[in-house]
Amino acid sequence: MVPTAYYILLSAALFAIGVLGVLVRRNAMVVFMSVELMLNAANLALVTFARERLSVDGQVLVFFVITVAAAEVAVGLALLVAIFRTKRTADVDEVSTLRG
Amino acid sequence: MSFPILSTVLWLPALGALLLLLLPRGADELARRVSLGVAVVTFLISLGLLSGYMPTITSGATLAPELQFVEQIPWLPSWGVSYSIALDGISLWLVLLTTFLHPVVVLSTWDSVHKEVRNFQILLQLLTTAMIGVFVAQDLLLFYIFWEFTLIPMTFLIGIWGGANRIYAARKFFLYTFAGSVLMLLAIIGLYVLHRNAVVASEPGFVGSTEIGRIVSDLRAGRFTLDTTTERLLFGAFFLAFAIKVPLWPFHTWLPDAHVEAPTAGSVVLAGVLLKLGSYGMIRFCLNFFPAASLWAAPAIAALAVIGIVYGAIVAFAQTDMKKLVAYSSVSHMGFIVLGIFALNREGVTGALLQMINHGLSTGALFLVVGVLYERRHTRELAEYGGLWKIMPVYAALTLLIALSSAGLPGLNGFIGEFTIMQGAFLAPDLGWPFLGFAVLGVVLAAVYLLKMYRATFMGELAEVNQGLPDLSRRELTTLVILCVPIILIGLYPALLFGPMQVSVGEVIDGLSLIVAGR
Amino acid sequence: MQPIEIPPVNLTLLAPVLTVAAWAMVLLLVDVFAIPDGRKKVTGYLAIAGLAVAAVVALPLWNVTGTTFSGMLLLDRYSLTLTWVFLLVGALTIAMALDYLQRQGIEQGEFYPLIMFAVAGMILMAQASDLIVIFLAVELLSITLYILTGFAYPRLSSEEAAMKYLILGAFAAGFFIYGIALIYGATGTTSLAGINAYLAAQPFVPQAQIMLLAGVAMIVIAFGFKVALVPFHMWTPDVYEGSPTPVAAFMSVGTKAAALAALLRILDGALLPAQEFWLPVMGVLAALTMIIGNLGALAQNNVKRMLAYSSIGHAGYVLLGIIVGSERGVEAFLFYMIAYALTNLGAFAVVITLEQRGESAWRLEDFSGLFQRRPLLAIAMALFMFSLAGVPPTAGFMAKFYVFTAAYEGGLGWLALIGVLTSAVAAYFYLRIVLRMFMHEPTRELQPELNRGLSLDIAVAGTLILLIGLLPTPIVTLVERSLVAMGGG
Amino acid sequence: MDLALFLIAGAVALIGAVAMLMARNAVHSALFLLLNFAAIAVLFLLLQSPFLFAIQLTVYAGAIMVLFLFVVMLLGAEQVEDTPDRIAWQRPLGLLLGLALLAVAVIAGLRTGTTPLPGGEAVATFGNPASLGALLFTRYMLPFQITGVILLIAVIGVVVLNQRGRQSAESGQATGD
Amino acid sequence: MLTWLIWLIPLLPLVGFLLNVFFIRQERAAGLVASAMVVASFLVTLVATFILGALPEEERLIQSVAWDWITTGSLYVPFAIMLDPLTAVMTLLVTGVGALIHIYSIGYMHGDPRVVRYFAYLNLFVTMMLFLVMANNMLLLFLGWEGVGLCSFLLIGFWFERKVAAAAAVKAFVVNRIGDAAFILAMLAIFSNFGTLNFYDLEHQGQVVPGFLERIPEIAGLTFGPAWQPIAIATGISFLLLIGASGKSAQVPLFVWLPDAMAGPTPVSALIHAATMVTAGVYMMARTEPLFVASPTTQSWVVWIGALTAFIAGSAAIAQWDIKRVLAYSTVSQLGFMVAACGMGAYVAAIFHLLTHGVFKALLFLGSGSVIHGTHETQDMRKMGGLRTAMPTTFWTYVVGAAALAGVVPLAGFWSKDEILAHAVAYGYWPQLIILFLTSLLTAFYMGRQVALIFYGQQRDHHYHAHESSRVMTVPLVVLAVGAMLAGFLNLPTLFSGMPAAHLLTDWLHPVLHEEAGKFNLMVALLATAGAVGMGYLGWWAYTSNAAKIKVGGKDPAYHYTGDLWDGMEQAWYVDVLYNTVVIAPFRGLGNFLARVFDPQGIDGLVVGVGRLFGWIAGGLRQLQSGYVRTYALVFTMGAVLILGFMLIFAR
Repeated sequence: MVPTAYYILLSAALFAIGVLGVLVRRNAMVVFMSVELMLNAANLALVTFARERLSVDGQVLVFFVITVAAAEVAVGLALLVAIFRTKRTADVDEVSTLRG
Repeated sequence: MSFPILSTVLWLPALGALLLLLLPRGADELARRVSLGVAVVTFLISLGLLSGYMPTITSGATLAPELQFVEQIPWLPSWGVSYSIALDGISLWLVLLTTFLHPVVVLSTWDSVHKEVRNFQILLQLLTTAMIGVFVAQDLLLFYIFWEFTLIPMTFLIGIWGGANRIYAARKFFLYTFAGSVLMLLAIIGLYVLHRNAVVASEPGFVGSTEIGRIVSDLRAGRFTLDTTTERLLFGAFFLAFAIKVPLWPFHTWLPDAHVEAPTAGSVVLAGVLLKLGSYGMIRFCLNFFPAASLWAAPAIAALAVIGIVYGAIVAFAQTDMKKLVAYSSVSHMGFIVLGIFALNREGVTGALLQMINHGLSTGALFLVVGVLYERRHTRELAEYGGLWKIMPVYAALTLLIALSSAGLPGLNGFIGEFTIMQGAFLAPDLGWPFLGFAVLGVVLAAVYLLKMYRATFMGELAEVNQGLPDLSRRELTTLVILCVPIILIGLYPALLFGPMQVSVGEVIDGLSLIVAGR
Repeated sequence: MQPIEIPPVNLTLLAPVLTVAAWAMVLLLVDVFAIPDGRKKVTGYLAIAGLAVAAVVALPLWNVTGTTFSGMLLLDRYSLTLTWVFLLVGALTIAMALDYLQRQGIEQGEFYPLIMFAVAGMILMAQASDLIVIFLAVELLSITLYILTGFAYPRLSSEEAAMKYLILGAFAAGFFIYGIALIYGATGTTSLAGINAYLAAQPFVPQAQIMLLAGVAMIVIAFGFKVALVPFHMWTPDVYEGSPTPVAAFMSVGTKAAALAALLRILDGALLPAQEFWLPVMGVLAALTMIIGNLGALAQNNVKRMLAYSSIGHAGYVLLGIIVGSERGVEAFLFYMIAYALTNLGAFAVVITLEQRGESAWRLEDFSGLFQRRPLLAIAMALFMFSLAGVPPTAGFMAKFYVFTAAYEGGLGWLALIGVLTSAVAAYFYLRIVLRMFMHEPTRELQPELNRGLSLDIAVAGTLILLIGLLPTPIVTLVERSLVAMGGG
Repeated sequence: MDLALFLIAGAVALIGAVAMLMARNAVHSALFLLLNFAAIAVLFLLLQSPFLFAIQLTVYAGAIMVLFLFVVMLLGAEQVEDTPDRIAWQRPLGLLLGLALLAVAVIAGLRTGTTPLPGGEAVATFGNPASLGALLFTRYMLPFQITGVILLIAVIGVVVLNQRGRQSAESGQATGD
Repeated sequence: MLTWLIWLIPLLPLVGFLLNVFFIRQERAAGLVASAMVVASFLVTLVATFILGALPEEERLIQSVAWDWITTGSLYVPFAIMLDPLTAVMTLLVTGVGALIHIYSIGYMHGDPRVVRYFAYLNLFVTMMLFLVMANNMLLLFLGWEGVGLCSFLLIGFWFERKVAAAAAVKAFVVNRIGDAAFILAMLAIFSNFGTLNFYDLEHQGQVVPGFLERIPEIAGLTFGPAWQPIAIATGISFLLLIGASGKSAQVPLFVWLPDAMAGPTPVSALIHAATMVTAGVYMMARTEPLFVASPTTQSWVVWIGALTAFIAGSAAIAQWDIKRVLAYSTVSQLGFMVAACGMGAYVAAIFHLLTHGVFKALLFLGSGSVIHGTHETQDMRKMGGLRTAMPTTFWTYVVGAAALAGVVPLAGFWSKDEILAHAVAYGYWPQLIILFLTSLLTAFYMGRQVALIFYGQQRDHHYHAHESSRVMTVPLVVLAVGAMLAGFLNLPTLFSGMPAAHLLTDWLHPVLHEEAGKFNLMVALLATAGAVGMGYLGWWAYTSNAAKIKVGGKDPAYHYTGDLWDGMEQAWYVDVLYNTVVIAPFRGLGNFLARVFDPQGIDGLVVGVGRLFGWIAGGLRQLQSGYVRTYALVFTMGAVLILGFMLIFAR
């Protein structure tokens, strides 16, 4: 069997990549994708622990996470579309009038 | 429960403020009269305090109970906080000073306040309640609330009715003093918690108490002890707040700004009473709660006080603006008061208390005096005046009297206080000669700067522009004369004031001497 | 295949949240079908009514304590008190929005149900006793807020704010869920009681609990975002500035209170045995929050942003009550939240009165001479500012006194010290507004608009602040009673 | 066998993630992310959660990613990063932080030790849809309901956020007339 | 009876003061009331003195407490006055001379618009002076001490429109304050060491309040502590008192205010700055004599200061043109004599000289006032000359006064000065004796010069028409002239013991000062008389024969011989200049530096700087708030990494 730690490390790596994506990418779409990646990494961890403990709770949690992720993405994309209409850009750096 | 006379005195001005609130905004004259009425009634009732307090003094010089007119109503019972007010010999005269100056100040607004009169009166009344509250509160939290609340009306008085740079001055006043007192809040909390933790050991179920008397008695009885470091830290926090309020050198820089910009009435209250809150706090809290730390810090504080005496005097001398001059003279005089307090003996502390009253009367009167000229010419530059003695003889005479009282001429009030303070400092084992040398220099310099001011305004040739200045109006005359009466009275018969102080100050000093004995 | 047996559910314990959520759903329909455009205020009134009903419904629950939904939800006095706070916050927010939306031309009936949903989310956060419920409640609240933030359509800043909030919110959610995963991995449960039991079962050895600690850290980070603790605070000023002012007000008090309420349950309920780990972390966060929040406000000329920074600073103060982990601390937290909620709502309400259609009036200069135009408004604002600064005799002072006492008692004297020092710094910018209003001449013509809803808000807030400041006993008693039978772990 | 599968799927997941990060074109990113999701789904399968495997593929790959692609295409926002980066200094810092996060994970992992998954075979029903469903409707009844509300709100949100665009357009026309 | 009677003495003038301040608006009434009150006070004093004299010697101390003044802690000071022989002498002088000067003032101040105020001040002055001399404790003495200072300020600055007068008034008060500061310190020290400020034991409310003068022997006999301690205490206190006396009695180095004080009305100069106030220092030293006697160190200082003052002022008097400045420097010089006498232990001689000087110097001042009055406010002697025909009464009385001052037998000055010189010889104060002797020669010289300049030769300036003063002014002159002739017989030396009232003063003061009557020294007497007559004649001769050389605004003929030395004398050896450069200018500089630089920029700069610092940090934080959501995420992540990093450290 593959040790739990391998999975967790993998999930951590994915999480880190997701974080990195938020930090360096300017395309709002890609930023959203990176967030999704983070959530997925968490899901992987949850499932791993569920398997380790042989309790299904972890898997149920994943179910909720996915739902929430979907809801967030939906709102996010709606917002993006709304912004795009006036501002014609999906570059998050362009949306920076509020500052100081 | 008998008639709560102390609460009446305390809250009457606040009620007066409410009453004023009901008046229409434009009714200036009416507002002034109502305000004056409230002030006079407050003062008259407060005289009841005096007559109520005194008999026990005359019956047996040392047997008077320390606290009188005690009123105690639970306020936050689960914390042991109560609405607890009372008078003792330390606060008696300060309360009377406040109520005495109150009508005087209101009277002076006829001439010095011309816009938003009603609101001015409201703030004045609120301020009075807050200041009385500080003096009578026997509960730490209550004390702190009154203490901080004084800032608000005063800030507005300076900021709305002040001179050209009023907003800066108001801001500085508020922030400086506020910053000073936040640490005190922490110290109050610390004291409260430490006290509760200490007492709960012997008294299970004790919820804590912010009652000043309770904490002091526990400290004296040894039920509640503070280790040296803690005591010094707490002392420092309290002291800083008071030192800024006093203001002790080098925390004084807010004072000239505040005074110069404040309207006359504001300056009078500020100098007359507000500064006393600090020195009062030093006696009531620093000495009572932290005797050992007070002893420890006394030489250093006395040194600051003495520096303040001389420094304030020198800087006052160099001023060309009358109000600034008087403001810096306050720094000098308040230095005397702090010196007296930290002489840590009866002579010093009673002298300081008396000097608080004196300073309130004299410096308050000096600000009124400056205000008189300011209202006529709208300048306070010394160079603008000269020779006024000729056309304003009554004014000149009263000014001279007041200036001399401030300079400490024997026979007037200032001297008694200064002398007693210096005697106290001389008798204090930790102070003595070097301090006295400088303090006495302050006495000399007081004459120098006050006479400089007097000479520049009243002597010499009368300038063309000042030819037509009228002498004091009836109202101005009344205001100043009212102040001059106690100035002379105290100078000749200070025993009247000293009497009631003895027991209360004695208690404080006894607390200190316990420490000295243990040292 | 076995039939699924649905466990018994005690809906009584859920009554407030059910009322709010159900009312909101019904209101959505009513709004769409029964209320014509331009008269959407009716929806608002109905929403307020719903919140009031919920508050009444909650009344008989005062003496009820219990869990339901397999222990995922907990009703106790603590949550009930908070529930009332949230309901009040919601109602006051709606009251101030009624006219605002119309004036800004962004009136849409959905606004009010959304606020109600948010309130429901907050109540859930206070009642939740399982990490997953907390997570979902947070998301419920957050998604609602994303929408509400982006509500002021023609203003791009509103959408920008929503976007920033959403990106960072989702980012934080990632941390949150990862933290839950790690805790689940370490303890095998997500229930607060379960986690507590796990920790209580053995002596706490940090070396053996890295996974749990990492999870705690991640959750702390996520909550740090929600509560706007430094350094997770940076969204706050931008989002507050961009969002419609009532929403900013709502967020500044409601979200904060809800998130802190849940955080309190997690830290003081479930993770108390691990306090030695999270206390230094939270302590430093609290210190940084107090310092940076207040310093940030110092440089602001934009009052709305200033209030945002100030809300950051205040989060730091409240945090003291939470992390100290004592009863007094929890009381202090509740008291502070009540005082702060009233004060901040009032302050924002005043800001709203100055906002005209199409232009923001948030510059400090816009407050100049307010006293001459609207004396009462200025006095109320001054009261709010003094309360925020912690000057007696206002509720804000008593609240500060409460938390600092709690902190000092709990051995967090150094944080109390930072607290008092930063509140001295904070006095500067609060005072600035006061001075502006009373002592400066007006710089431009700006007629504040005061309607019924706002007046009500300001009057209620002002009166209560003063009352609590002078007679804190009822509230103190309330928060003290709130602790009786507080469960959660 | 398991290990090999894990390594392959893991590698694919990582490659997908990194590629998503690197891709200049948002559409490519989406596709790489899809690859990553798929790989994770495989891992789910390895971890005996077939139901989640299915969900992952349908909801993520099928719904969310399509939504992404749709929006990207709709907005034509494939390449928005042609302009120079105004805060380029952030890139190395971000990388550093990412690495730091990873390092923390590795160190923490090493500390915890590499406990293998429990050797015992899971019961056959472990992770099957039925058991999940059962839990969902019993223990997780409340969260389940909440997710429902969340989705409802999301719907409202989408409507609110895009409906008034139309409204204002209309009103704009009205005022324009 | 005496206990209440003596209260009348100071209270009568006080009543006059109050009446004048509050009720009287008329010149005539003011003068009459004021004079009447002082005269009444004088009469009461006489009565009291006679009653006192009737008592046995050891009971000649009447004390009367009005009320408790300061009572706090250990500090107890009654508001109480006393009458003893020394006080009686001083009181008689004050009220007697005071009454004459009041009467004189009616004429002198006639027509002045503020004359009511003038009399009020004068009455107040007498009150304060009486409190000074009658006080039974240091503190009340100090009240009078500063009170007379105040009146001096008011009267010097009476014509406050004149810048010179205003400056002189302030200068007088301030310089006096320096002395007063030392006085305060002395009082503090006295109280700290003796526990009381009363001079003598006082029975009050059944308790005995000790007097410190009677405890000095106890201190001197202290057995514990190092042997120098009691002496050190006495030295410290008496030295401080000496400084105090230097201020009030215009001794080196604090004498500079007195010549300037002549800016006031001339009767004021006579009363305050010659006869009474300035002698307060001498009185005080006599009163606290046991303290001084206990400290040889201080005593030697006292002698030297007195002698130096006498000489410096005497030499300065020679070179003055202003009629009053001559007299002012002369006063300083004579005060130096008194102080020196005190230092030598000849307290009775000092008091004696004080008395006689009070009389003849008042006479001289009033005479000069008469001259000034008669010459329409002319004070520059270069504008005078030949006035003896125009104002004969003034001339003759003036000559009497001048001769008395110069020490011509048998006028008052001779006897008192001679007693001092004889004492110096008897106790071997040789260097001081020589200085004092030289000074007495100078005295005779400048008086001769003055008489010559004023009354002889031709009137050098004709802008005025000289005339004799009115009766109300000349009568006091005559009375004082008689006094100047007779006062010396109050205290004849032992040689004349057979005569009536020989060494009357010494005997009278014996209960207080415990001195034996002075011996007559023929050698000294002869030398002094010869010197006085000789130098007086020389001065007269030099300035009558050179009268033609004296021009209005011109130099003195003697300048031709002495050169710059004359300038030095005219400037009183540049002491004022020294003060200006060493004290006043640096003080102003310091004040300006502190007020304009250090306070606003140093201290306040620090305060404001703290505020600025916060603002600066806040500005920096604002920069970080860049508006880029990615930056926010970056900071977020940083925080996260730090927390996780801490976790690793924590779980190590």
